[in-house]
Amino acid sequence: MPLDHVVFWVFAPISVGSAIAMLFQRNAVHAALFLIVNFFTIAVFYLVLGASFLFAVQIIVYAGAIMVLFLFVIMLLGVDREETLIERLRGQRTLAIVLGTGIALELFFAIRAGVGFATKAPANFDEVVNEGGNAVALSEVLFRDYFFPFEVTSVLLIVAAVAVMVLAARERRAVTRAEQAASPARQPERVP
Amino acid sequence: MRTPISYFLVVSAMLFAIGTVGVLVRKNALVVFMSIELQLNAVNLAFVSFSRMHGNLNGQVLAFFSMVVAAAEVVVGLAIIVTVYRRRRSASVDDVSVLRG
Amino acid sequence: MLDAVWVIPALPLAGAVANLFLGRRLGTKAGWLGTAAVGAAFAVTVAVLLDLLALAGPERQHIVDLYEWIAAGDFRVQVSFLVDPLSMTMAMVVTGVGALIHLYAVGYMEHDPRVGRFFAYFNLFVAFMLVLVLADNYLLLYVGWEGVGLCSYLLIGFWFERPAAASAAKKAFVTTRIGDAAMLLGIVLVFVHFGSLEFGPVLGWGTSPSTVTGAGPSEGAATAIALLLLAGAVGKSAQLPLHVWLPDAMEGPTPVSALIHAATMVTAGVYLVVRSHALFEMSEVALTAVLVVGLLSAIYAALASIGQFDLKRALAYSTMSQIGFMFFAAGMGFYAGAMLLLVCHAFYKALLFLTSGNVMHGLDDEIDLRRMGGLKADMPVSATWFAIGALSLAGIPPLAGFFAKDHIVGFAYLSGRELAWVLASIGAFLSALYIARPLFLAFFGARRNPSHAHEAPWRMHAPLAVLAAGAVVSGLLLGFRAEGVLARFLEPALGLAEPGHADLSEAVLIAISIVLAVAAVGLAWFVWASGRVDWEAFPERQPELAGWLSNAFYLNAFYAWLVRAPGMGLGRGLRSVDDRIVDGAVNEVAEDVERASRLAPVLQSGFVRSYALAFLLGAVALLLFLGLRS
Amino acid sequence: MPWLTAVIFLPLIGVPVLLLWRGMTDAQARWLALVLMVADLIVAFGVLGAFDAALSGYQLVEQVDWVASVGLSYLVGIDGFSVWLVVLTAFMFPVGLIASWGTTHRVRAFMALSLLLETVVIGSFCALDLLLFFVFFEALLVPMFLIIGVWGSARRVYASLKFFLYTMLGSAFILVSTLYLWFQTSEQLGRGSFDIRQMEQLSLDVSVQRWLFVAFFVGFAVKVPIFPLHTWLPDAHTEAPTKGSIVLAALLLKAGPYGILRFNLDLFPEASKYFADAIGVLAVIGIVYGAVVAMMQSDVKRLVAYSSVSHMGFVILGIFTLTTEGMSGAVVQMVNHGLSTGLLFFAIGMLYERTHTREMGEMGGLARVTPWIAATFLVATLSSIGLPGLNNFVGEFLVILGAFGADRWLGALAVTGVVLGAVYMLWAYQRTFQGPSTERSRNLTDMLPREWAAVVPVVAAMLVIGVYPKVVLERVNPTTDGAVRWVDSVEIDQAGLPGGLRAEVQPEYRPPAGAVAASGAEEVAP
Amino acid sequence: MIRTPAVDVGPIVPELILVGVAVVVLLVGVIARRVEPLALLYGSLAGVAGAAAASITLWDWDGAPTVLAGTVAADRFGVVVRLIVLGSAAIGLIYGHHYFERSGEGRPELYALVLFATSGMTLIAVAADLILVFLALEILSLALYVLAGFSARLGSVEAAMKYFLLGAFSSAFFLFGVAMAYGATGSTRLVAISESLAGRTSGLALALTAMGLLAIGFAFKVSAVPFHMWTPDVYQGAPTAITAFMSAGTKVAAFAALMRVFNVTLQPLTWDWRPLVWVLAALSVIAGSVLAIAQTDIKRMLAYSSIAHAGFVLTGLTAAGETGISSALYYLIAYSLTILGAFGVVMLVSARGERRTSLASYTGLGRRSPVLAGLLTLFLLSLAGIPPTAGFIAKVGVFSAATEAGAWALALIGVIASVAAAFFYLRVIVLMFMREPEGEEETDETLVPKLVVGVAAASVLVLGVFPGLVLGFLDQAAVLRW
Repeated sequence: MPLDHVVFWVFAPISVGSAIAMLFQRNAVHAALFLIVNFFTIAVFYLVLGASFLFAVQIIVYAGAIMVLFLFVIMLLGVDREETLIERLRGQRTLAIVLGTGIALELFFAIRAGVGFATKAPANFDEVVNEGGNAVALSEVLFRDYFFPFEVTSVLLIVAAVAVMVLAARERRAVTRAEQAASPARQPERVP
Repeated sequence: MRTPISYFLVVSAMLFAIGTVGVLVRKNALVVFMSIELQLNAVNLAFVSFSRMHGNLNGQVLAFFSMVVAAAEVVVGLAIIVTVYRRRRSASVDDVSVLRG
Repeated sequence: MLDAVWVIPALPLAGAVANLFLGRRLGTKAGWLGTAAVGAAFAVTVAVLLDLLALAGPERQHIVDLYEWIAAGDFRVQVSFLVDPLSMTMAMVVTGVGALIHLYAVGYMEHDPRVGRFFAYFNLFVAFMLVLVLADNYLLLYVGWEGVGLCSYLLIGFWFERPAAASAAKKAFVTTRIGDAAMLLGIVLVFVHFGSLEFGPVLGWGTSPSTVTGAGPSEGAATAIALLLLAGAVGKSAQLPLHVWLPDAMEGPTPVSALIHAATMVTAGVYLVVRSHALFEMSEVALTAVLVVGLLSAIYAALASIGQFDLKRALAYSTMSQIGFMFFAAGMGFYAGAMLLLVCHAFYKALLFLTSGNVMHGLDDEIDLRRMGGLKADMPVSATWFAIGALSLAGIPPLAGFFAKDHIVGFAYLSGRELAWVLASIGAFLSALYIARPLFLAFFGARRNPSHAHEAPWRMHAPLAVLAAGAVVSGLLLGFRAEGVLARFLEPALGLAEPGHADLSEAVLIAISIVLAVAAVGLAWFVWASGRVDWEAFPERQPELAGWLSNAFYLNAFYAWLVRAPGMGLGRGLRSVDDRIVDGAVNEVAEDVERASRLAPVLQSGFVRSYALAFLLGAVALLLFLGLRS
Repeated sequence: MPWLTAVIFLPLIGVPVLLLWRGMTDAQARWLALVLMVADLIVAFGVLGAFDAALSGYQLVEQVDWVASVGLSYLVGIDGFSVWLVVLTAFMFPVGLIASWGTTHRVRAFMALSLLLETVVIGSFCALDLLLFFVFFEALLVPMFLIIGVWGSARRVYASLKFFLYTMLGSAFILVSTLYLWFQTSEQLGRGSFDIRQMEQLSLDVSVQRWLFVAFFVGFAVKVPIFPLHTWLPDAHTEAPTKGSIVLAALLLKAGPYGILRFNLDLFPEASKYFADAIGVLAVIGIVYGAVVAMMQSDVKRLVAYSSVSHMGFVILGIFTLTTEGMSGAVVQMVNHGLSTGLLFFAIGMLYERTHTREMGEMGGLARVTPWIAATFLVATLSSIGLPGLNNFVGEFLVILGAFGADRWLGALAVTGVVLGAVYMLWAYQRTFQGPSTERSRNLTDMLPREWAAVVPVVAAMLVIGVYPKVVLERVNPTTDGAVRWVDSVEIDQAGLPGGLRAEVQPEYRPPAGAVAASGAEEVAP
Repeated sequence: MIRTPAVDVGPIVPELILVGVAVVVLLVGVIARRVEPLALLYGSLAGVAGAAAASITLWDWDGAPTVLAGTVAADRFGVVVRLIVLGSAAIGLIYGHHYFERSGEGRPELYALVLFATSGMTLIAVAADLILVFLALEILSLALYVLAGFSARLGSVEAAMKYFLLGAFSSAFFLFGVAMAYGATGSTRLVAISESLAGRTSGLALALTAMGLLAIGFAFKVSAVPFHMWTPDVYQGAPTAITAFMSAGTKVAAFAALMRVFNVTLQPLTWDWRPLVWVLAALSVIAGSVLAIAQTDIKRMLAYSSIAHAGFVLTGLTAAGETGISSALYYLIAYSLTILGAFGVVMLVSARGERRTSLASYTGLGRRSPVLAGLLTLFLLSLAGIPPTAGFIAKVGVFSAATEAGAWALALIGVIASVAAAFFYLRVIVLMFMREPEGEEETDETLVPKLVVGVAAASVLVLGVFPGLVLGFLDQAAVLRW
């Protein structure tokens, strides 16, 4: 039994399980923790697939920064508030699950038809593609083929920053002024 | 490695589906948002798997981009959620429904 | 001069226009203006007639084309007038009698505030009537035909404040319209079959370039055409079964009744039949129909007339009866006889109506025979006029009516129609009876009206005198014998009707009819004037019979029952269909759309997660669709 | 001299002035509008003068590329079908304006809309480019909608919306078919075009042709309106202000039959022939139905509205007799109906201004108080019941003649409409003007000078057409001859015949060659 | 050592200008706190103008069809779309300035964010690489999320949140689509993908899935049924000025990307995506037209109508290739002008804080403010597609394109639906002119925005009467170079 098989069969269940488990957590903190677990497993997959750089990024950026940010906000909004799992919208859950499985199946069949379960990846990935190390090779591609998108991401980040500035640093008075200006959302009336 | 690529793809598909379900069933905006993050990660996994399949690194680059996007989205998203929370004292997506019809 | 024939209708038309717009200012002078117009028309007619007589018999036919009226495809119709003995005869009657009645009306209407309008309409009527009789094609004839209908409508409803008058007017128009519609169809058929509407090509004298089917119509087609035209004639001439409007038409001023509903318009039907005799002769059925209609109407109307106590209604039915005789004659192919009766009838019936106008005048609009009587004391002159008219109608020789009617009745026998002859004789007897009745009721016997009647002014007697003269002599002059002056004059247009031979000699026939007439008058005197019969109690004693007579056998009520209720029902039905179903469907669709739009609040619940659900639903469906394609 | 452009756009000049010049007084607005309309009438007579009666083809054609890339062009021209409608439009608009002279509510806007309306109406009668026509045809809705909706009476909003949506729904089909035809032109003739002279050249599959015919027909049928698509009409007529009613009755209703004449017959001759009988039946139903329902109305405007349904039935019947007589009759009848119904609404408007009611029950005896109004109404009535000597008779007679040629029974049934017409119109006259006067109908003023000014020309026109219809007919006949021969030139495709409609469509009675040649129709598309 | 490719920035100068100006405005605004907002507005407008000028110069670009390592396409299509977007941006800026100065919530970031969003929109129009499409999409989305929540009103915030959650959700799908496309072909360059798909008969499963997922992403952005649910809420909740901007800009941008992706990348799959578009179009047209009838808030009503209009554009796109594209482009121009104008009027009528956006508040507007009422009428008629407005020509265009593509049934559906739609447009007109105003409510009669609306109205008319002015350019723009 080759190693990658073992790795896959060990981590795949964990990955999926943690994802599912996340759905059933009444407490947001727990959900976040399960998500982190899931991210770790994905990182492992990256490693198996020969994306060592992304493995690192996944752990540092995702599991690290992003999830911490999440947890921070959760704290901000109050750790102990437990979400009621009673569904107010009729049929929402069943439909959600049905459709969820539906999309899963559709993707599954697409993969089966498009890729098939026989195809093995080219063996010499690390030697040929990742020659000189994954990071270097990656940067090659990134700065040759995708340098413009890379530049564009900068704009994206600025926008994000500005967005946060706007949303977070909104002065109270603006809020209050907008308050008394605010109108009732809609008043029904008869029109011809 | 001998694990067929499609295994990973299937996993990513499952994660994606789970993410969608999460968006649909969870009321806490934060958890909903986490589910979306889960979807994005599923996509990333798909990217990486495909890149392995095609034997070029574009896929990994794309995954990298999507991480950037995810990060940016997280920042904005959390900010919005916080704003809503400030106004409503609740992070439940069901509580915000002034607009309807 | 012949080419100036168009002047004849033009003059009264001008008078009409003048009166219409200047009527207010002219006041009573309007009457004179109108009379002058018609008088002038009469003068011109005479002139034209003289020119016509100047021609030799066969050439007595002159067509005056004015201009092309309607033309589309290969349909062409001219505005053209025809001068021939027949049209001239009619024109003479119309203008002559018309002028007299106008003159009478001057006095009769002088106190009416709308005298101007009255004479406008009155002139207009004459104009249209002249168009009718002078027209050289069916469509132009139809113009006159409808025109006189319109004027009759206007004049019957002249006192429109009276609901009765208004309704009567409408009834008259609509009823005749039914006939007219049929007639229009007939005209269309004529064109379809002859490719022309001019009398020439259609009636077989002369030819027209635009004839499509030289062969002429089949028997069936001819029958159809003839019957349709007959329907028109029947409507206009108040024959069975379209007669119901005539009695009501008496709501109009008396001169109107005299001119339109006695002397001229109602005889237009006769004119039409006589004019298109060639068409009718193409089909046995049609001629017989004419005959039957005429005979039945004659007898029916005679009986009805006996039942009336309203003087004018009685006269109206008598008119109908007389015209019945004319149709009868025409139906036998005895056109000259019909025309003779038409002319004479114009005289004495106009005379009778106008005299009754005098009576009404005298008794301030009293019209009920039961409240007259013994009037000869108060208004001797009028009494004389009425007597002359009545006796003439009754057929007492040597008055006009005698000759006219006698020829017809006799012709029935001589042409071997015994049954018809018997019936006609009965009709003759009855007519003598019904016309003698008002004479005695009104002027003889006990006076039943307290108020003293006053005689009419001379101005109103002058025309009566002339008419009376006509009523006396016209028969002698024009129709002493069946092939009399008029007959021979009309020959080019109508040909001569030669009666077959029969076992009874003419003398006997004459004797019979004289006896009948005298007997009838005598009977009338006995019943209504001798005072020995309590005729006023008759209705009590014989309610049914009296009812049948006075209500003209309830035909009117029958029509009402037949038409009004179902018509109204249909109308209401369709209206509700229109509102509920046709329009309902439209509104229904609109409402359905709006109802559908009410889904919006349901779908747009405002919950993000249901939005996401919809999103996912779409996504899954979409991917499924594609998955199935691949 | 670009006659048509002039006659179309002359009224438009006033619109910006009226809309933008705030300080304008009502009187000025009225006079400005009137002057422009009268000027336009003069131009219209110029058009009449420039029109060559002998020709059957399009005349005074003007063509300017509008959107060259799709073959859309500003292409106007007239023939016997449209020339009189143009004149009629220019003629009836001033009349309508005078009818609503007394309006005091937003006069500037009213006048502006009226002028705009005149432009689009005339435009739709002149357009030879299918899309251009559609533009006018559709644009016509807006001003009418506003006129009804803003200046109308009680239920005006409902009426105006119904009018707009109903008609728009109808034209929806026209639009799609138009686009299909355009596509066909680009397929068959190489470059797409909306020019109907191009579209005539198309060779369309029989079934397609029939479908398109139906689509166009439905679109126009709503506008005519043909039973059972008529129910917007009574509401619109009734609620509209007098001017609105006049324009609606006299002109807008003509857009429908005109469209049928111009497009259905021209583009789908085979289908026209194929459907002729069915439509004839529909028309006759409309004639009788409209008359009967009219009889039951107590609101005089509604009554006239339904009478329009009946009369337009005659027009449609005439068209689909596919005989020169019938078609010419139909065209004349369009003009006649415009005049007589216009005059009727004018008279009713005069009454409404005075009595403030449309209920005949509340009027009565008016002939005593206002004899001249009564006379006006009576003349209009007589005209509309087809009294010979007045205009309508000419048209009706020709239509019946043609109908007889096509199918006896249709003709016979159509005639019943004449009788019924007499019944309801005279009854209306009686209820309104005769009998004892009611308290509403006391001391009213009779016709005013301005009203005289409007009535006299109309009556004169009616008399002229009635007595000397040649004026109209001789300009119409060549075109109708052309159209009839064009439709005759194709044979009905028996193969594609589903059951139901009777097989033989050839009318029994046809104009002989001589007659047609006489009225020389040169230009007939192959 | 990395071999960097030739960097030819020419074709992205407009974006560079936009971003640059945005940054400058941002810094100025943030650093110099007391800066006059009007100055910022002028600055931003100048930037937009510059970008417009730059893109016009690109009309005659004769360089390589794609630059920057094939991630950016330089063609006339891009130029036209850019111009439309920039036009909307300019109007949006003016509206925004006016709106937020009026409500006292004005902040320098506003201009920066609008400019960033604009840059995203313009970039998406020229993006020749799926990931770039995605990034641009995210840029404009993030900016718009914030702009939607720019006002502190509850509705505004809620709109932001709904928009954000669903937007993120949809972009996940879109991204998966990118992944699938990459999986199917091993590249994300539009051209490369289509080349590798061309002639391929089997193994299209991934490609089809990719197409589906991408379609979903776009459908969400253009708010086509059933991915439209966010639209009414967001349009209603967002500050009217922003609503105007995004209703025009986003649609244009998203449609531009959609056209490029479907007509270039998925061109080999045309026969598969045609029916897809057909269905989406039909659904959107019907649902949008019908559901709008029940609305009582004009912003919501316009939102639904914008859904219907998305359907109409899709109708045009059923005709693959040039006819479809040019008709769609014309429709987008007409639509943007009209909807911007309409929302402009709504903004002016609704006064401070969106107090009067209910239809009821339009009663008798024709009396209170004839000019605004008249303008709104014109826009509504254009939306209803009544000649002689641009809306009419636009509808004719898309319908004829559809008919040409054999989708005449769709055209029929569209035409009939537009009758239903006409009903609610007319209803507003009825309210404005056929009802008397109850109570004197003042309307915002500020000159500048009114002027802008007037210009929009004028161009709606001009384009309606002389569509030839632009059609020629559009036909050239419809040719996608690759």
